[in-house]
Amino acid sequence: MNPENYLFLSALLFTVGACGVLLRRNVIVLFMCVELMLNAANLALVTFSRMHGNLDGQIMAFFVMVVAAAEVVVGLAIIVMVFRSRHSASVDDASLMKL
Amino acid sequence: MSTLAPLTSLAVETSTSTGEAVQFWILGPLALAGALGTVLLRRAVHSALSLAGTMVILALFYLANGAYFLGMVQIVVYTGAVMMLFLFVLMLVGVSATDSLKETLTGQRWLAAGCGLGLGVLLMAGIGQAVTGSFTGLAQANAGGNVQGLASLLFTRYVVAFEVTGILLTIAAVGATLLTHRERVERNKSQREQSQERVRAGRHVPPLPAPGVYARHNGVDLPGLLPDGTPSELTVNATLRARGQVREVHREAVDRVAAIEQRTATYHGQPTPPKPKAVDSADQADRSAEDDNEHDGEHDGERTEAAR
Amino acid sequence: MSFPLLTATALAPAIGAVATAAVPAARRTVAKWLALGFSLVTLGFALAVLLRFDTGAGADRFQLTESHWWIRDFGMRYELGVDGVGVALIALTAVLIPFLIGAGWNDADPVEGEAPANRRWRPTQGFFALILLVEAMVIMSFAATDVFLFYVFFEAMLIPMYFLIGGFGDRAGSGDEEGQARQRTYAAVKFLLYNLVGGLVMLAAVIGLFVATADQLPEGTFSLRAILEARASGDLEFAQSTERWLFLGFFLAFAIKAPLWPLHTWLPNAMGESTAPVAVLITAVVDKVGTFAMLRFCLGLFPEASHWATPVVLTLALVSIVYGALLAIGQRDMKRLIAYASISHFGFIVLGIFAMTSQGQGGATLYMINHGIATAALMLVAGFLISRRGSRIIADYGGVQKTAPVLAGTFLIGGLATLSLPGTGPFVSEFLVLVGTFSRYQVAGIVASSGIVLAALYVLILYQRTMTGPVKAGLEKLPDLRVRELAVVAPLIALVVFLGVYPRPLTDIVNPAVEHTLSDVDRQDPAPQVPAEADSGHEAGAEHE
Amino acid sequence: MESLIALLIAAPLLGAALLLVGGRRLDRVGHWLGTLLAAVSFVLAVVLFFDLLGREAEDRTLSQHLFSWVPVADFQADVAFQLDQLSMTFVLLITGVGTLIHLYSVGYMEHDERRRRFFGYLNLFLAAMLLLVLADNYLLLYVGWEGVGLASYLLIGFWQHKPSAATAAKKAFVVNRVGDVGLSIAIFLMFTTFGSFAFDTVLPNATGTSEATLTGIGLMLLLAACGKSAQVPLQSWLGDAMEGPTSVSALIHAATMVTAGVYLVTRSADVFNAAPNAQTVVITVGAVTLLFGAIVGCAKDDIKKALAGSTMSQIGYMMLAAGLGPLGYAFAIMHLVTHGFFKAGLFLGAGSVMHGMNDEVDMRRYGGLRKHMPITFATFGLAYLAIIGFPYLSGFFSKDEIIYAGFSKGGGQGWLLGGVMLLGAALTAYYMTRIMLLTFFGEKRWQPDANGHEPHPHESPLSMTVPMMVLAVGSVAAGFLFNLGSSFEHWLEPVTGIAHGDSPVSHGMVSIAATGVMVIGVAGAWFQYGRRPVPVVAPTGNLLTRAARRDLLQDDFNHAVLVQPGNYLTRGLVYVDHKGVDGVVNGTAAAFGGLSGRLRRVQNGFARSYAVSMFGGVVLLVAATLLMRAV
Repeated sequence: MNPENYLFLSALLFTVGACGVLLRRNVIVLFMCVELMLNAANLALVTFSRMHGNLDGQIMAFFVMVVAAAEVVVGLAIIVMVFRSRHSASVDDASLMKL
Repeated sequence: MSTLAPLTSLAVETSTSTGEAVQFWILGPLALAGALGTVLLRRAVHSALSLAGTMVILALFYLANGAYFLGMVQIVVYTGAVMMLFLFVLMLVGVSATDSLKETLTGQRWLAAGCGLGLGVLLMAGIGQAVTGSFTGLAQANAGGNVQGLASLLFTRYVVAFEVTGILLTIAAVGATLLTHRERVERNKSQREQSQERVRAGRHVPPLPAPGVYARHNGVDLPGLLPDGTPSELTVNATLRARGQVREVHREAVDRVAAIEQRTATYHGQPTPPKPKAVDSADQADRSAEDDNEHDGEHDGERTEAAR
Repeated sequence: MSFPLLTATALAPAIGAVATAAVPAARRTVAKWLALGFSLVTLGFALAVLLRFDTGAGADRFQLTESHWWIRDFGMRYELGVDGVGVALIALTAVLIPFLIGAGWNDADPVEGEAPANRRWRPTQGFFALILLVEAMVIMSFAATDVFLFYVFFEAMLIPMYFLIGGFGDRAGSGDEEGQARQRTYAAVKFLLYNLVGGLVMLAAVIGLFVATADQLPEGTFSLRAILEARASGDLEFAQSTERWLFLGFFLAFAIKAPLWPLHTWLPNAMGESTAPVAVLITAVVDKVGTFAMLRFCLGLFPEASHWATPVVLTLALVSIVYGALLAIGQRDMKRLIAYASISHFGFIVLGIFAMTSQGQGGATLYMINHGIATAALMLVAGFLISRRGSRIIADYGGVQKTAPVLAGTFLIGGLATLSLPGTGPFVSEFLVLVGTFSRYQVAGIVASSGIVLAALYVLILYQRTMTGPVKAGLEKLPDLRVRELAVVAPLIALVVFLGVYPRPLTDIVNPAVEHTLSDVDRQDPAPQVPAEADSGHEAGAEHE
Repeated sequence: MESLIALLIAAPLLGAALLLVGGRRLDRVGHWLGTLLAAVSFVLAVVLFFDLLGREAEDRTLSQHLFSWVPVADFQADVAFQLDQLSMTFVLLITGVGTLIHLYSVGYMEHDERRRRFFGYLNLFLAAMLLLVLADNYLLLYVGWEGVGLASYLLIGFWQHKPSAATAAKKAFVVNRVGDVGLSIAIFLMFTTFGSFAFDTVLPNATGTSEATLTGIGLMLLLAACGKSAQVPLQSWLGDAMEGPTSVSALIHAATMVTAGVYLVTRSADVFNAAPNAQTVVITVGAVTLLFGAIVGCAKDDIKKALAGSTMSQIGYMMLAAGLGPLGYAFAIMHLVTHGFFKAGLFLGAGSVMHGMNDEVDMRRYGGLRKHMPITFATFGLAYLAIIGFPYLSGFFSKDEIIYAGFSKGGGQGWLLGGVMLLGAALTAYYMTRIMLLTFFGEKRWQPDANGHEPHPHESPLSMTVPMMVLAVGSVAAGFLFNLGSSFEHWLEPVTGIAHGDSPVSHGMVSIAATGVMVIGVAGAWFQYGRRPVPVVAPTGNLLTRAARRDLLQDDFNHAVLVQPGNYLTRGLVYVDHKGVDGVVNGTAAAFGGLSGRLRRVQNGFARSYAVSMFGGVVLLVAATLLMRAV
């Protein structure tokens, strides 16, 4: 088989993750879906690096992971704070971004 | 390590080894299933677990793609650290907190589905368009070892980015602590003050009863029973109550308590105490009301479930 | 170079505005006198312009010219200069403003209990400063011969006007303050939006003009004089479609400013809600910029397009005349009535301008002046009346003539001037317009003449309902005109009568300018067909049989 | 000499200015001042008259150029006067009668606290009227024309506290305005045709210009004349104009202003001579009005309105005569002058009667007044005899001349006109006799008025009776003097020209016929009102009577045809302007507001819906890129 299948897989994962972001209301789950998307991207990067025979793709994936880690840390912190203030983990409850 | 076997025979120019193909066709669907699970499962914990699963599989794929370092990092950092972090927060927020399946935003589902479908199709089409029959493996790229290769790139070409990400991580850590650390603005209330205001507020003045009294075991999430055997939620920790994680008190326990009371009464030759209807929450009021007319345990159980 | 007289004339009120605005809150009277003083200084300058202006035969068209670069890269110049029309209108503005200030002497005093404690609250200063500001801008736009310069002031005028309309209603004091405030805001916004729409379209046209000139001339220009010369020497020849589009762009703006049916509905609101002096400012001064600009820019820059548009414009003008008069008859509100009367009069002005005869255009120019003065007289007296009774509704009045004869008398004279009775200024101008129109477009002339009857109707109905008959309850103690009020009205009336009896000075100034305009649009007056040859005589006869 | 012409006008104008601007100080002397200035201009007129008499018949035209009024290109309007025989006649009439009536008003308006203003208005009227007849071009004439309109407006509405008066004044002015439109259009036509509107360019060039144009001008001038002289179809204002003080009715609405139409036609003789069609219309209008007025006059119980009807009909005579061209101009003017005398006399008499009867105007409440106010009776009687054309009184001459001229138009037309005019004469005799009988004869029918005051009729003061006597003398003698060797015709000949058609009937026969019908009319009235007692409340007569009482439904007609539709139109337009024109604007504004309100909804604050939009954007971008690569 050809490594392109990995790409197809990552595309699918990415899409699924995106749908999750759109559908789930629980902040944490939503956040996980974001992680899922990131991973999908990583898979693609890794595959690319293999296809082109150089490691830059992997470097990219590496950076993505690092950034994702940072993001998770901050994001979860925010989630905790929100939960403290309004005892709920639902995104829809924080709907003050109105005109 | 059986998955690592095919990795040794890597870097074929046109097509990968059948082993890898097999592996892909087995694990790929699993990964997809995990992803779907993440999205579709109602309880956050479940989705977290299925996500972890997906990530592990992805780690395997990395390895299969010759990204040994990343594969390991994936397992350690993601599946290890990040997902654990997620689980911690979940515990904090409530493990069994579930989304109700009802969509509140009108049209959200359809739009989401439409977008998802569209994106999927487009990405597929894009990739399909970009398909080139052959690919150059990582044979000579990984010649000096994958980690070394990465390192040589990381500390030469991408050194700036590397430093910057380091700064980013530091900032993230500091930010996280700042965010979660709560500044106390007023001095602590003294015990005296607390009790005073409790009395003023007319709330439960004496200390709360301990959980697990008369119960089969004294788990902290098991409500204590009142003399008539009705469980009192007051005895359970407020957080658990908030999360709705109060354990069921099984009917036998209740009956047994009642029986004991009966026996002691007859032993002392006292008249049987009437079953008091004194209850402390409407929840239990209707429950005990139901106890009289129908005696079905698990039905009772899922009723309380619904009551939550 | 010589003393920049025009700049001085425009600058005086501007400085006055600043000075007045700077007066501390407590010193209201000082502010008033200051404003009056500066308006008089302006009047002095305007008279100087009038005297310096050479009406001789050989005199060149634009005089007292000043010209400096403003924004060189875009060919914008600070270029001033006046022809007869400009001079006359500048004089009108400078003459009217002092009277308006005198009439509005107490209109902007803070109402009792309206936060006198708040020291920064200075409505009076603001009121007079804004009026002076408007005066400055109006004079500037009468004097500007650079299209862009004109445009700037044409638009800038809206800002002070907006605040004058929205900020200072008359003390009708009929309870419902919020309702009035709402009405006022509505009127002000409507005024602003209407004029902005026109202004923006015009801006596009102005830029278009620059581009068009840039195509053909060595460098693009906004200067009216340059364009006229280029056109005369044949260097500049707009493509037909271009010229027509540009014309429309300009005309729309001017038609809104000088409200021409069906773009008129802002005027009744604006004049009805604002105080009498501001209403006069709108109709007698600011709107004149529109008609003036039609005469100077539309005809001057786009002669061919003007010919092309004439039938439509004339029709609109006729509709305005009749329609405005009929609506005036139907009004219940004094000020709105006068506003609709003004719409009818603006119809006459536009009619005269586009009749393209020297009588028509000369008459139109005189009409601008006379209408300004006559309407000022009528509107100010109406304002005095309203301020006494606290109501604009005609039905609330009656028999005023018995309790306040002088007021009634002045009101009647103002009214008679409005219906252009012979012996008052408007008659001369209206008759000239009609003759001028008739001599080229007979049917139009006849239709317009019906305006004479309608004017009589709305004026006399107004007079009859308010002034005659038994005295309405609540008016028994109505005080007659005070000295200040009389001092404001009497000179205006005198002026109206004088211009009716001896308009010669005015015509001498205006005629050469009109001749120039006609030569721009290369039109000659139709020659009388006496004796014998009687082709159009037949039509003429046919008109009446 | 010429310089006096301006003074002629200046005197009353000065009076008007002084009295109106002067304020209360002049209250005491105001009326005398006004009268004096009127008298001054009368004296000047007489002086000028004799100056003219002293000259040759041909150069009896003085002209004075004051200043150039409105010079715009070819449009050259001057303030310049021209005094010829025609103007002179009018000037004498105006100033003479005017002065008398000023004198009369001194007494008549004695108890009115606004008397000063009244005299101011009267002087203003004199000035305007003189300007009208002295102008040497049509535009200046137009100024006077509207000036008298204004004066009449002010004077009709002098008692403004009476709504009826105010309404009447407005009506008069507006109806006159309709006529003025005619005059202005005529001026437009003259300007476009001759390039000028001065008499000495228009009139000489009239012959030789296309007849169509001249007809147009003529008809427009006629329209103006109809408005000013209350001729059908613009007659409706005259009756209501009687709301004004009686002396005003006498001066303006009987003697002078209403005859301005005749002046206009006569002045434009050359135009009309060259436009026969226009002349025919003039004749028709005159004839119709003649009968119309007479019929109305027969039916009215209000003494002033009856007299107003008679005025209309008399002016109808003049108009008709003027329409006859050179045949009739002279006689039109002659009748105008004599009518000026006797009709003014009649009105002053009526005023004096009302003065004695607490301003009662209903003749059915008079009766038997001759013994109570003998002088009034005598003067009124003489004027009465004059108007019905009693032989050898002034009416007799002038009217007979017109009737004769009518016959000498020749042909069936001549017979028709003559017949109509004879019928008119009969009617005149009838209604005048009726007035006479109802007022001065029979038994007393007056009763306490609304306030319960029993009227006790008394003779009016000298200041009122003297003018009446003078006018009575005039109405007796004027005709005779004029006819003395037909001096009047020759006096006017240079202006109007003289022509003698061949009448089928001789002059004498006409006189006999006229006298005959006069007798018939008087007899008819006598049988109806003289012999049996008169009911105090008018009986509902036959259809014609009732119609005549309502001015032959003129007002109903105007109301139905003009006023009512006009009201609906204005109301409709107000609605359209508010809902339609303005509605469009506000609608646009509202539309924008609504739209933005809708768009605002998109910002619902839910992070996930924002996410959807972002996601959708991504999808679009991807699609776009793919498409780019595809093509």
